[in-house]
Amino acid sequence: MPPDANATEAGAARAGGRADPRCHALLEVRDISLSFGGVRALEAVSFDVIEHEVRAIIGPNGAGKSSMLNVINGLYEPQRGQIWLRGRCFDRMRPHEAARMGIARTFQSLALFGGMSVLDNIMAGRNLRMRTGLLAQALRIGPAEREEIAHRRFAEGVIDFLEIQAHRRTAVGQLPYGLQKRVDLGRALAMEPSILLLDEPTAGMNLEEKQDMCRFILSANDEFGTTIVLIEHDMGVVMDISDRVVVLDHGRKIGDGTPEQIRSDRGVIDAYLGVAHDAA
Amino acid sequence: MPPDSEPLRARWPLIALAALLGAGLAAPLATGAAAPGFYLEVLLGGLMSGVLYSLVALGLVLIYKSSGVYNFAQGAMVLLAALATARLSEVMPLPAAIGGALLMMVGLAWLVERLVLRPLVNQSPIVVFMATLGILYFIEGFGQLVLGNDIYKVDLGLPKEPAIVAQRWFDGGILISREDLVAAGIAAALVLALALFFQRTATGRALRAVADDQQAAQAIGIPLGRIWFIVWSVAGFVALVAGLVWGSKLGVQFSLAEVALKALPVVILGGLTSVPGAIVGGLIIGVGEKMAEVFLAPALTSGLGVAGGGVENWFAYVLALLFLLVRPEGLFGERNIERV
Amino acid sequence: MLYRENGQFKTSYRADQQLLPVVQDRWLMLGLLAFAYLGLPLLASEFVIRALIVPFLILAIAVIGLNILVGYCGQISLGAAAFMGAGAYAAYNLAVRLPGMNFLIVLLLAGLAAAAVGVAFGVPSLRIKGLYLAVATLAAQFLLDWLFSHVKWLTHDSPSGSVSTATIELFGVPLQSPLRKYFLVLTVVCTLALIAKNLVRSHAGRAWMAIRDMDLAAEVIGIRPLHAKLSAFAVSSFYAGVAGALWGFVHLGSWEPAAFDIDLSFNLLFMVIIGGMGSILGSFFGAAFIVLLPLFLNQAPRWLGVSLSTAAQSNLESMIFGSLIVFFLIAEPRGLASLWAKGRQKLRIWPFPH
Amino acid sequence: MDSDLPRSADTFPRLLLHHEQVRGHRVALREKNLGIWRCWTWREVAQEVRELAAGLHALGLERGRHVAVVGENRPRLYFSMLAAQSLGAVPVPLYQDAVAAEWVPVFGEAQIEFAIAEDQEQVDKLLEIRAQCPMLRHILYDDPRGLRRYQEPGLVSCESVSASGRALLRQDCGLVERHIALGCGDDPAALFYTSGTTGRPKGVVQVHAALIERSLASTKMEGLTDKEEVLAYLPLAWIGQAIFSFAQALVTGYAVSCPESPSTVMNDLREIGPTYFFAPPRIFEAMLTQVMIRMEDSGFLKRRMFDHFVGVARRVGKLRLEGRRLRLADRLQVALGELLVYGPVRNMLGLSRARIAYTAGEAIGPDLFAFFRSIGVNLKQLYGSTETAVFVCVQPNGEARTDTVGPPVAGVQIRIADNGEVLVRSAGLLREYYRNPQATAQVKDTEGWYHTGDAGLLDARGHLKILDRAADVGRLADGSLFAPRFLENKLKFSPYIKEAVAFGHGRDRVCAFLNIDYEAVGSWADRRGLSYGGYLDLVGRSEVLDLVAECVARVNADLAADSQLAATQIRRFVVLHKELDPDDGELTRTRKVRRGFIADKYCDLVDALFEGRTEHAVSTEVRFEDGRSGTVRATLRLREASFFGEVPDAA
Repeated sequence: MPPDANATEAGAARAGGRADPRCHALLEVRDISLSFGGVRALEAVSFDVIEHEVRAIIGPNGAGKSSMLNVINGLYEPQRGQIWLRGRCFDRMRPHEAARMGIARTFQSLALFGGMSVLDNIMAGRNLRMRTGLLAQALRIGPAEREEIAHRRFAEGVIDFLEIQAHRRTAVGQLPYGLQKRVDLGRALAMEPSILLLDEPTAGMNLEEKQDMCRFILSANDEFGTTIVLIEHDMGVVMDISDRVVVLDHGRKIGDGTPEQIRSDRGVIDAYLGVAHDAA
Repeated sequence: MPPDSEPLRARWPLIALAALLGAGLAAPLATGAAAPGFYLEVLLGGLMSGVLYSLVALGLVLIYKSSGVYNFAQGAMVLLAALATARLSEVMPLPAAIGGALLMMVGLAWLVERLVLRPLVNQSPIVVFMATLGILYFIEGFGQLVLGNDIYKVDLGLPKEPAIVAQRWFDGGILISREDLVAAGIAAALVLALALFFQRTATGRALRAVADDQQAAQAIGIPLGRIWFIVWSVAGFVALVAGLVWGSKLGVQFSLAEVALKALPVVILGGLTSVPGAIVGGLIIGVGEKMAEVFLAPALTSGLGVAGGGVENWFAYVLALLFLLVRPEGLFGERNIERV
Repeated sequence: MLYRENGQFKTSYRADQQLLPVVQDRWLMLGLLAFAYLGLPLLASEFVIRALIVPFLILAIAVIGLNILVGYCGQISLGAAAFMGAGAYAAYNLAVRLPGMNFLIVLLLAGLAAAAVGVAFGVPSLRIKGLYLAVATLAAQFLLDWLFSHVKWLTHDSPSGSVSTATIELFGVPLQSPLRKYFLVLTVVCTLALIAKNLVRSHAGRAWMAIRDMDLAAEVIGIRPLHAKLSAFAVSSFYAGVAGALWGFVHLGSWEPAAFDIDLSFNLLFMVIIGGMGSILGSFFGAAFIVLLPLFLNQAPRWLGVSLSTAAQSNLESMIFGSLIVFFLIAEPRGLASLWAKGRQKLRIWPFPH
Repeated sequence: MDSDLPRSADTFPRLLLHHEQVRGHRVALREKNLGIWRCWTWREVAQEVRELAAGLHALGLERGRHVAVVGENRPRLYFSMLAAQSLGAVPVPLYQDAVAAEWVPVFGEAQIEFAIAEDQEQVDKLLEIRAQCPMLRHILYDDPRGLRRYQEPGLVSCESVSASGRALLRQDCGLVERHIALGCGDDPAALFYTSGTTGRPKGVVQVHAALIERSLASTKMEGLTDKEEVLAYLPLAWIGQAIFSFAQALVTGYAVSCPESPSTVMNDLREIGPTYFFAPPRIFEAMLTQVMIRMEDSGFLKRRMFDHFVGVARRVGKLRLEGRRLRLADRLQVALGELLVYGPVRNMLGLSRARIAYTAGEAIGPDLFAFFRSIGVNLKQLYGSTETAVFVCVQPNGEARTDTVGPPVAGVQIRIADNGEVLVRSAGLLREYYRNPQATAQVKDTEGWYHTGDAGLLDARGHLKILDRAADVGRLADGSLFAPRFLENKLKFSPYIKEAVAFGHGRDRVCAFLNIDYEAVGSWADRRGLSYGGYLDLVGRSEVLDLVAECVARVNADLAADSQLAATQIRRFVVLHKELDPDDGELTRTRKVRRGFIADKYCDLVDALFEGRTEHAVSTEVRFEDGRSGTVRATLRLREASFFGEVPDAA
């Protein structure tokens, strides 16, 4: 599933970002600040994401990790700072803009479409690319059906990739938690994103499920070249699969580097890993 | 919580609303210069009927505050209470009749809590809302089946003959219905009582807690069931008062149930969670309707060649709708919030 | 029990995505259609067709429309009747002002007119949700009601404010007999039902359901709330409009502004709830149920040997409606349709429970 | 159909070309992929095979060489087998669930240079053993997922091989046909490694002619046509699957379907609804267990109805077998049952369309057999082995008794040796054990009789009755006959007992090891609100032991009814602390118990049983899927089973 370049380019054009030759990273956030009713969630946070890497964001609860993702894909609008995507600058994203520009995400607390089957959930991830008009759909004449079939084939590819063939027709509500997480990932992958934001993809999973999920994330990154930004609490997972790590604490960036560097970083250990150890 | 600087609100609806209200008041003022008395009368008349809307709206707000349920059946409850009093008063002294009616409302509250709210706990608000639609139908049917569906009278012994005041300033003075004055008084008293109830009593505080956060309230061991029962009883009481006032003014009849339909825009305007909002909203709607009826309708007729009149049927809603676009949370309501 | 699905394997997506993938269901549907077109006209009396079947079918159209809005897209509407009205008056005006226009085209245009109105009142749905949206739709209800009764132009200056229609002609064939009307309505219903089914199983439908189930996630995967909601309003009102036109021309013949008042709106909503939110089939169940219930209530007392005044009848009726609504919301939130679905599933995996 | 094939079509590649001619547009293969069933017509199959063959030729695959084929049933693997045969090479299907080490001797013995693997999993295993098997030069894979980054020498995708083949064919389109022309019926068609019940695997060389001749015989007997539907869901390495989804498909020209994934087999079975079905008893056991579990969860009335009609069916089944006419009442009952139970259950199991269903591989529990026949599945016993190209005896329609395997199929001679061993002579016999003359000599005597190693006898109607492995049939100390397999099957019919091993030869009484069926007993426990932490814990529960004791008691009661077997009732049993597992060598790859092996491995547990001790501590090495190994320790409770005095035949 190579990301559909022209779709994302077109998206960028539509979103009307300003070009910037200086910016090389695929995605870069520059001193983003965000606050809710006086509560500071993010304070001048900056980091970049390079094409094809797995970038982890870690930090204790309430460090502003989820808020960061929400800023990146436009659910929140930061008060200050910009988001640079493919060298174009945005003061804020709009969720569906972000989607059009190839940013997909999964949610910490499941946000599947409970009333729909696994297949439909994943097909919904294709909606972005489905263009036939109402009338054509209503009559289900040629183009509409052809389009439906083409995207069905793609969705089936995702289902096959995630090894959930046996549950194709089940309503997502009836699936065990671990599988629902997989479907959530599947819906995101169905968008053929160039950047995939994962909000605690392995939260609440048992060891086996975690291993599966990591496998899927890595091979998504590997086979489709999807760039991945993930929030994760399980340090084992983070250290295993991420190329570079950003550490947030109370809305500030307190560390940034390879897993090794992070593991040895004094400040990080005090602020976070220490906490984690206590917790563990 | 959404960030402070959420997408800039389109300001035009606000301006439009301001313009509309301005026109609504200014145009009459022009005429008012000629006959200020008449203008004031209309204004007062509006305020008075507004008070009655407020009475119904109060019940709505109570229930919404404590259970997040918009009770579409409030109007039916008003009708039921009034009917009960009217029919009972035929066979027993008024106070007893009122007591009986009150008992009935409490019984109703109990049934609703048992048969509707409890089974529907944790359902989406819209589902419960539709359920209250069901309750509305049920009560209407039941009330009229058991208590009859003619027009009945309740006589609270309110002074019927109007008073003429302020002759000193206006020739011919201004006509005021004493009845309405009393009604306004009652409304004021009721609001005061409720305010006290909420602020002072333990139950009241519990209610506020529930209103703020149901889960939390449950966690600290506030029995939701009991709370709802109480709230619906109180709402029933408010409905009774409203029913009596309206009943004595217009006679007890089916049309009372329609009042609820007016109460909806009222609370939207005032804010679903605010008692004062209910009052203010009621007054605005009341006045607005009267104004529209008196000044807008003729304008429409002359302007568009539309048979004016009946404007009050939709005015409240269109006003509320316009208002929604500017301030969905209403004048006094808290904004409801989404978290990702 | 009656299902034998061995050997019904699909070798193409087209086959896999067809409307009724299971052979037995296809036969059932064929049987149903055959009965509707051949059996019923022979069996049912003119009265039954005129007084029951035709209104049931017309309402079914409106309910399908409302279901698309409420059941599929999750946008509550208490103004469905008003949009029916819009269709009806649009059709009336077309008929009187452009005589001789093909009735099917009239229907189409009526639907489009209603759709336009619907979209206009759907715009607020972009900023407000749930109960607040209900207010918007109620506003539509009351405002339109008022327009119907007060704007002379709409009623072609009829003094009483009520309008009456001439007999419909279709391709030169006058549709006077209930039977002919029945065939017209039946055909329209089938077509629109099929179209609705197609819509809800293609990406428009998925967008609606996504918005209904989890609007934030929907936006995140690139579904535009604007498009999704407004298209739902448009389609929904289109159906309402067509239904309205049929209701006026075929069922009522002549009507007063009150014909499309809020009670009808509520009834339509009840049909959706009882029939099953988010189910086209359910729309038919709901409509049938609410059309038949009064009839039943008329008969029931007689069987019990009790006689009731008409007033008592109607009161009893609304009591039962009320209770049923609450009952369904509690016991079977997805309505009769889900009962049917469960039954069917049981038959498919019989004798096993799961 | 045309079972009268042209003389010339005496090898599988030629059969392929034949079908390409006569039914080129009919479907030959199906695979559920991406949610729908992809189809290959005979013409397309032939083309795929040509290209792959040409590609293999280009890689240097030569006549008589061996090609390993490992993986689930995938069309590509079938293509590759045909491709290899086209070049005169010999495919060696291997069990895809085996641990790599088990393959090493095979690769060494058969000098395998080419291996064709399904996916990354198999490729990894092949690469793992490459060090020990230097001659393994080329590894082809079907599914490229996860293999992009692999840089191993000689690792290529079937896709690319076919591509190069295509290129080659453009210059020389007749290439493959020429090679096919070189072959003849006496060439080896495939090398099947039998996971013999004892000792190291032996490679059975089967020639084209043998397989074709046997397939043809059965096709004629059953009147199979090219309209049959077959689901290929068992390991290709097993002769059974090879016959039904390869040899016989190529002889008869029917369509073979490959399931989407192992996890969806039951569903795919339901979709395809094969007309010609084949399974070893354990599959039928699994099916029955499924039925029983689900019925237990269903409502009281349904359960009653189910039991009633199954009862009716069994009764009527007996009457039918005895050729009696049915009373009208029974007819009606059966009709009703067909509507309410038999039909639906068949549909749920995917057997609605099954004209013929075979059970083979080992004796089937009589009750199990009876059940499937009673719900209207034409289940028949089939006797045969890898060495005999399966078809030795088949029960004719309407003569399916539980205690026989039917008369010899056309073209088979049967003799019972003095020691009771069954001897077979037919055109379907193996040529030899590959590079193992003395083993060959052991089983194939100078007159060409094959010694099956099964003890049996021919009954009055000429039906063969198999008692047990000739080696295993023993006698208790008191001289009464002891047929362990027979007892084990009886035990295993209980939905709660998965495996059983009976001991008693030369002893004074019979004792047994049992494995519970985790799924069945698990849900049984759940229904009773019995909490348990995993297999070991469950096994330890006295409630569970009681449950098992009941099952054993029921078996004993049955045995008591038969004077010859009464003595062999199970007196004592133990529920093992771990499931018997091929990976630990306790079962064969076809899941037959290795009684001897187990007896040695657990000798002290056996002694404990016979010495009448009530507890015994064990600790066993186990190997997990991923190859890691660990030890399981437990203290097992040994239980007495209720014994029944002989019941007078009057009863």
